[in-house]
Amino acid sequence: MKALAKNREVLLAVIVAAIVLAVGIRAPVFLTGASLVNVITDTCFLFMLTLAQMAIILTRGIDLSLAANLALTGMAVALVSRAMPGVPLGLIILLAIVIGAALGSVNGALVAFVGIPPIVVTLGTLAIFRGLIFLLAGGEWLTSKDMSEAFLSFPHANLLGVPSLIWIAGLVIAAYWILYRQTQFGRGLYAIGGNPTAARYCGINIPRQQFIVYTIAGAVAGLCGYLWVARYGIAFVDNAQGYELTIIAACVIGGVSIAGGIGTVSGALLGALFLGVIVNALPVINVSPFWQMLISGFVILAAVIVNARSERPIGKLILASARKLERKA
Amino acid sequence: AADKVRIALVVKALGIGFFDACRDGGMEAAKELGNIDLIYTGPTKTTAEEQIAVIDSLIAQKVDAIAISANDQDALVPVCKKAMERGIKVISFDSGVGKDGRIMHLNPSNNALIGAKCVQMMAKTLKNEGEVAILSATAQATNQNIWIEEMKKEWAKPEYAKMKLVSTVYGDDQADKSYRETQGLLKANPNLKGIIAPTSVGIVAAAKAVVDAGLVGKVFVSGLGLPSEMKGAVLAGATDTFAIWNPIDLGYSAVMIAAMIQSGKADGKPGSTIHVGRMGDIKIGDDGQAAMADPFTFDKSNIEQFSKIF
Amino acid sequence: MSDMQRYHVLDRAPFNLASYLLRWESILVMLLVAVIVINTAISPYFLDIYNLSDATFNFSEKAIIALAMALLIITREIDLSVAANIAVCSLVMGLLSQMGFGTPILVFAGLAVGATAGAVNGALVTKFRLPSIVVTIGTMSLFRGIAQVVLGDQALTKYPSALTSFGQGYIWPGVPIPNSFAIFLILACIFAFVLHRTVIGRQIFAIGHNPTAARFSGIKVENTRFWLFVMTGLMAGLAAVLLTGRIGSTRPNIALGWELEIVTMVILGGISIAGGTGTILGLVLSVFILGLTIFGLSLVNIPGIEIAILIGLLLIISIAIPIMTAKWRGRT
Amino acid sequence: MNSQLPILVLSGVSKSFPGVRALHDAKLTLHSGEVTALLGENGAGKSTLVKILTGIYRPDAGEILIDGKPQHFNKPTDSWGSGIAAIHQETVMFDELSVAENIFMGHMPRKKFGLVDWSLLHSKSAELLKRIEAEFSSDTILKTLGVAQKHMVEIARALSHNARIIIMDEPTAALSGREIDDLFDIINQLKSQGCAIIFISHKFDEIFKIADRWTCLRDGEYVGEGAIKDVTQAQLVKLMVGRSIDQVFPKHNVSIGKTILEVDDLSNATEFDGASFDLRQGEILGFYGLVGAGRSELMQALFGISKAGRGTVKVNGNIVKIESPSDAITAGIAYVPEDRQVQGTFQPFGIRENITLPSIAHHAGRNVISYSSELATTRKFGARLSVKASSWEQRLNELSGGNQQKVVIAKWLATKPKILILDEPTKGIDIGSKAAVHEFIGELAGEGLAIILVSSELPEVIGMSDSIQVMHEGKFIKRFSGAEISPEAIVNAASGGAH
Ligand SMILES: Nc1ncnc2c1ncn2[C@@H]1O[C@H](COP(=O)(O)OP(=O)(O)OP(=O)(O)O)[C@@H](O)[C@H]1O
Ligand SMILES: Nc1ncnc2c1ncn2[C@@H]1O[C@H](COP(=O)(O)OP(=O)(O)OP(=O)(O)O)[C@@H](O)[C@H]1O
Ligand SMILES: [Mg+2]
Ligand SMILES: [Mg+2]
Repeated sequence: MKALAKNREVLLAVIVAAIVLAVGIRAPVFLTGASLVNVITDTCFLFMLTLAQMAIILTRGIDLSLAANLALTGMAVALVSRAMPGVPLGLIILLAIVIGAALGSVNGALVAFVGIPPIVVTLGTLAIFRGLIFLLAGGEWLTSKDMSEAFLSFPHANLLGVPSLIWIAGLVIAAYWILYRQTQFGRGLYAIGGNPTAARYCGINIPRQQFIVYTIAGAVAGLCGYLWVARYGIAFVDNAQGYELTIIAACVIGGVSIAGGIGTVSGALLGALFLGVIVNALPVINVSPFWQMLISGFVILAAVIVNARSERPIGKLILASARKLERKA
Repeated sequence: AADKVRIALVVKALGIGFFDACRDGGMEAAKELGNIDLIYTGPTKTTAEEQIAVIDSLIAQKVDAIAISANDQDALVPVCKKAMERGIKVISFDSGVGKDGRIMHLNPSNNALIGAKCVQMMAKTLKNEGEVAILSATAQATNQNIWIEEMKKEWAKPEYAKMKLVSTVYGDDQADKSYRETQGLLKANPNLKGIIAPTSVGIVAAAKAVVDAGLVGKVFVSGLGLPSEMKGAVLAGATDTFAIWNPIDLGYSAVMIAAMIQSGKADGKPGSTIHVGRMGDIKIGDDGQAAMADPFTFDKSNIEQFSKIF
Repeated sequence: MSDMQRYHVLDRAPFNLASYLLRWESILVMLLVAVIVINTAISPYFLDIYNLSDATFNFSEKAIIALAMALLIITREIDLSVAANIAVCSLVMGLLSQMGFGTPILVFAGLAVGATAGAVNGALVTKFRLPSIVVTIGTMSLFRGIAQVVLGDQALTKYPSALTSFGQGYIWPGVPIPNSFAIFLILACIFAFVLHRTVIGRQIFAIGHNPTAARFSGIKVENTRFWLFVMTGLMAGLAAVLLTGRIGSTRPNIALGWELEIVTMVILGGISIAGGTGTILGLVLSVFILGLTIFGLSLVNIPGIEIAILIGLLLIISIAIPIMTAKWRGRT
Repeated sequence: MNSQLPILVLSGVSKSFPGVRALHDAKLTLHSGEVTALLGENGAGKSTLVKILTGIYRPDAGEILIDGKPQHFNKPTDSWGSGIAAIHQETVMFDELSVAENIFMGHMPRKKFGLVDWSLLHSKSAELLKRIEAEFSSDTILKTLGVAQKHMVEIARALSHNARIIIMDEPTAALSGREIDDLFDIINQLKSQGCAIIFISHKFDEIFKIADRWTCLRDGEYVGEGAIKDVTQAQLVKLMVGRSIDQVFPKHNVSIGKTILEVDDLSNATEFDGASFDLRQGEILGFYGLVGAGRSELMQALFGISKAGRGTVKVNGNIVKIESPSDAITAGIAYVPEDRQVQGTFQPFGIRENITLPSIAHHAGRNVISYSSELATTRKFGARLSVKASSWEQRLNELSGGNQQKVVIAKWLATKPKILILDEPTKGIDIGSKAAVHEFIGELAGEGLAIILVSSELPEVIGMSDSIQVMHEGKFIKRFSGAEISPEAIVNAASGGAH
């Protein structure tokens, strides 16, 4: 079974590589280092948010409000930066994380302590967060002129030749990897999703873990909120509109089970990379803009179908002959 | 307040800087006229369905006049007709409603002029030579498409023979999509020299992408944008010139015209003339459309001054 | 048998007022009354039969889809592609109309395309055993993508007047009931009857409670789900017919974002996203609550996005109340 | 032995759920080195007591003393801290995780910064697995194990707490012969190490084999306790049920009719091979085998849940194509599944809706369901199986496991089948109800129903069946009938030895 999961990830990796190469053949410029770094940089948001979402999906939850949280936090820090251009960057980033976490904790509290189904909670907060952006900024758009130089330049700053956005995403990925693989808390997430009753009998404090997971996801969304606004130089109501569905699609393509309890970091990252490559490649090979949506829908479906086929359960191996065959394979 | 005249200014969607400036103009007109209650409203998404719901609620409130910038020129006709049947005076501005759905339409400027202007600005910057791409908003935006049409007409002139249109892409008025589309343009067309973005979201994102790609001075972004949002791009050098009409004036004129027609001081019939306060007289063409003013160009010399206004 | 009477079992649980009042539908009725009272208080234009009838135009099409979506959600599935489906239906209608076909053909085409698109979803979900939330995120792009590829930056606007006057019309001259609203009411009765009184309805609930046990009980689970997807598609097709007629224009972004509004209607109606519970009455109440809240608040020109905040709050709070009360009652 | 201080004393414990009094003034005393059998009918409150002892439920009243000191359990970890561990009635397992993680979930060994110490985790797990003589490694993913092996993981988990009090809530319900013996070896080992053990089971042979003492509950109340050696089964049954039950396996003399079901060479790729048998009206054919012998899989293929690759099925002499359960129902076959939670019940439905679901078409003229017809059927079958409930509308999740099982049987009888397949029909149900079920099975056979009885409980199979088919690793070993039937021969065949 383990081998099978590995296989799926290898398959996905091969598909991603194949797409990159195919695009490279049509437009060699896509294969240059700078261009690939660009693709990775652009996908950094999806990497981070996919891992955050995965933690929630593992516990049989879902967060539809991540993109709205991102947009709201982004707007909030942009407003702060405009009001007080002198605020040091570190403080801005910290503020983004705190605001994001606070918004996430609202979801967490409603899911964990009140017991409302996650999809209902986050469908509600999705609308509320988006609305708050409008109220907060009075419908205004904030653009690069409203933000300080330091605020804007950070995502583009290079450290050892690698954009800081990639560094940050790397840190978040590492942190999530440790969480998922090396902590009892992380293993507990799989337990909660796999069998909630059993998890409770094992002394896992399910509400507490749910609360924390939503809060962390909020913090990551908040961090992405700042980075997003700084990178694209604009904060407005519709920032990252519809991105919540992209995040979920990335999770599922990466093999995270919507039913909870199954998913790996590498799979989720590959799922995100897959979508990142697609959206970045289509404009490069001059695909008519009208075709882009059709193609990405098609590609999502294809990926999910391929994924599901490799996941097919085999029957119980009761016959001795069947067990022998299995061992050989 | 009951005897005040209620005029609704309906925009494509709330939360767009351009329309907020229109509202300021509308307020100015309302104040000037004295007896006007201005309702500034619009949907959350730029879709016809939502705008129809907004108009329905205005009809229910029995407002006196509506000035609308439409998300879809055809889809709004039935509801606007219904409004007119119930005695509400309907005009459109900025982005028009089909002929049967309004008394007259106020173009911010002459469409042909806008299209020509976009091409001329780019030609001037590039000295008539090089590859150019267009970054539009959504593929459905009426005015965008008309302007792109007009640009292509201007482009056909011999002096632009060496300036080539290589691609048209759509950023859907979303910052990240516009940004990514621009990145795609830059990669797919290594010899690209210019990007024309006749949309205020697109132009900002395109300029940002050019700056981030380190292509300032090699690729120039032009088009239509708000000075306040474009100040950074102009100062950074990613944009040489861009244009826009004055949205304050546009909002002012729309409300003024609506008030004139509502009070019976003008009928808005094709061929007639309307006196529009400080903007002077505006003549309505035979197609029921009028043009407010020429687009105004901005560059390093005047950006500081105008970025404080709108 | 000897111990036939070993235990005394009542036919029904004794009547309990508190649990009756705490039923979801009772809460929704109270909410609806509150909405009407508040709206009447804040706007003199609210309680006007003509205004209210016009207001129904703006939610009837969504509500029609919500009826089918409710059944789907009860069986633990969801269809996020309904709005994109409308775009494809409307597209085909528009193309046929340009070719000169008449209204009956257009209506038929709209319904057929909708059902077909639903069948695509259903087939993907049931034949490949894929989670429907992901499948329909995919087909959402696919369907709207098709509309975009065909239409590009164009719009289709030539529709026969029979279609447009149907979409914009009332059931009878002078009677302020729009066609679309009347269709919704009729369908709501049919859906309620099917769900709550018939074999198939019972089976739909059983699937939602426990799909495996349903299969073991002889219910054709995948088959039923497939047809529910088709039904949802069909309702999207019907909504497309009404909407296209109402606005007389087809663009690729038609009905953009409706899927979440429809899901909100269903959830507020007390239909559990975890499957197995809910009533059509609850859904109908929720449709009225949402429709009247939006209409009432827009009468006093509260921006749509602020109304959206309120609806978000309404959704969370109204679902939280019964959960909290149950907890509180369990504790004492 | 009883001279020493009891290790655990539980007294005056009460617990109510909305509308149900699960426990009332219950008491229980445990001593080190002893196995105490906790007895009671379905719904008597045994599992509830276990959940109170493991900190999952908080009692409404009462006191728990360990070594004479009062305890307050608010969550499972509290009770672990006091040396209590449990194997619950519901499986407490994580299919996607490794064996080691399953054993130590909730109390994994940790190193610096709270990170999991994987090497210690695996070495400790390996040690535990060795102790119970398990043959799989600690990094195996759980879902690849069979039921018996999974059960060993649960035992290992209970042992991992180094507990002095170990609770086993119906640990043998999913086990058969050899595995039960293995389990008893482990229990004896624990006893000798001074552990106190609570053993819950509805099977008296096991209780008399392993337990030292007994405590009995009826309707949530304490009704007595004592030493096993001082009582007889009949006395215990009387205490539990409040009356005496004379005959456990009523063998009716039934005239066996014509052949109704013929199965020929039914096979599939991985689960069973060459299944051929026939069944006559009024006949009860027992199926015996060790857990995982493929009996359920065969029955499910017969019922149309899964596809058989090869072979034919004839009902009344006509070949029938069974591709889905509804085909099977149409052909007159009913299947009472072994896993009632997953395959049998609709928890939020009431009893009425559960019972009438597969036969719902009978209650619907022109598709519209008639409530009164449903109610009549529900009363009839509910009463006949003596379902204990407050009303017929009571939700299934509010019934005890045994009563849920009765509802599942009732729902299949309501389809009026010609062939009834019962897969572990009395798994987890108490002696009184079991007798009722057996009596009922006998009566049904008398009415001409052909019955297949799959059971891992040897006395039940032998007691009820006219003939017994034994399976081993998916293959048919031998069909025993009449005088051939003896426990030794059957067990020998089931472990693959009778070739
Ligand atoms: N969570 C619950 N909510 C409501 N009632 C419950 C709950 N858990 C148990 N009960 C009720 O409490 C009583 C005792 O149940 P319990 O599970 O302890 O019985 P048991 O003795 O373990 O029976 P069995 O032998 O069938 O497992 C039953 O009447 C049951 O219906
Ligand atoms: N591989 C498995 N994974 C999960 N649960 C299982 C597995 N095998 C069996 N079970 C569960 O364990 C119980 C006994 O199942 P199983 O069918 O293997 O035993 P059995 O009925 O005694 O054997 P069989 O019917 O195959 O001869 C059932 O509740 C079943 O659902
Ligand atoms: Mg129990
Ligand atoms: Mg079995």
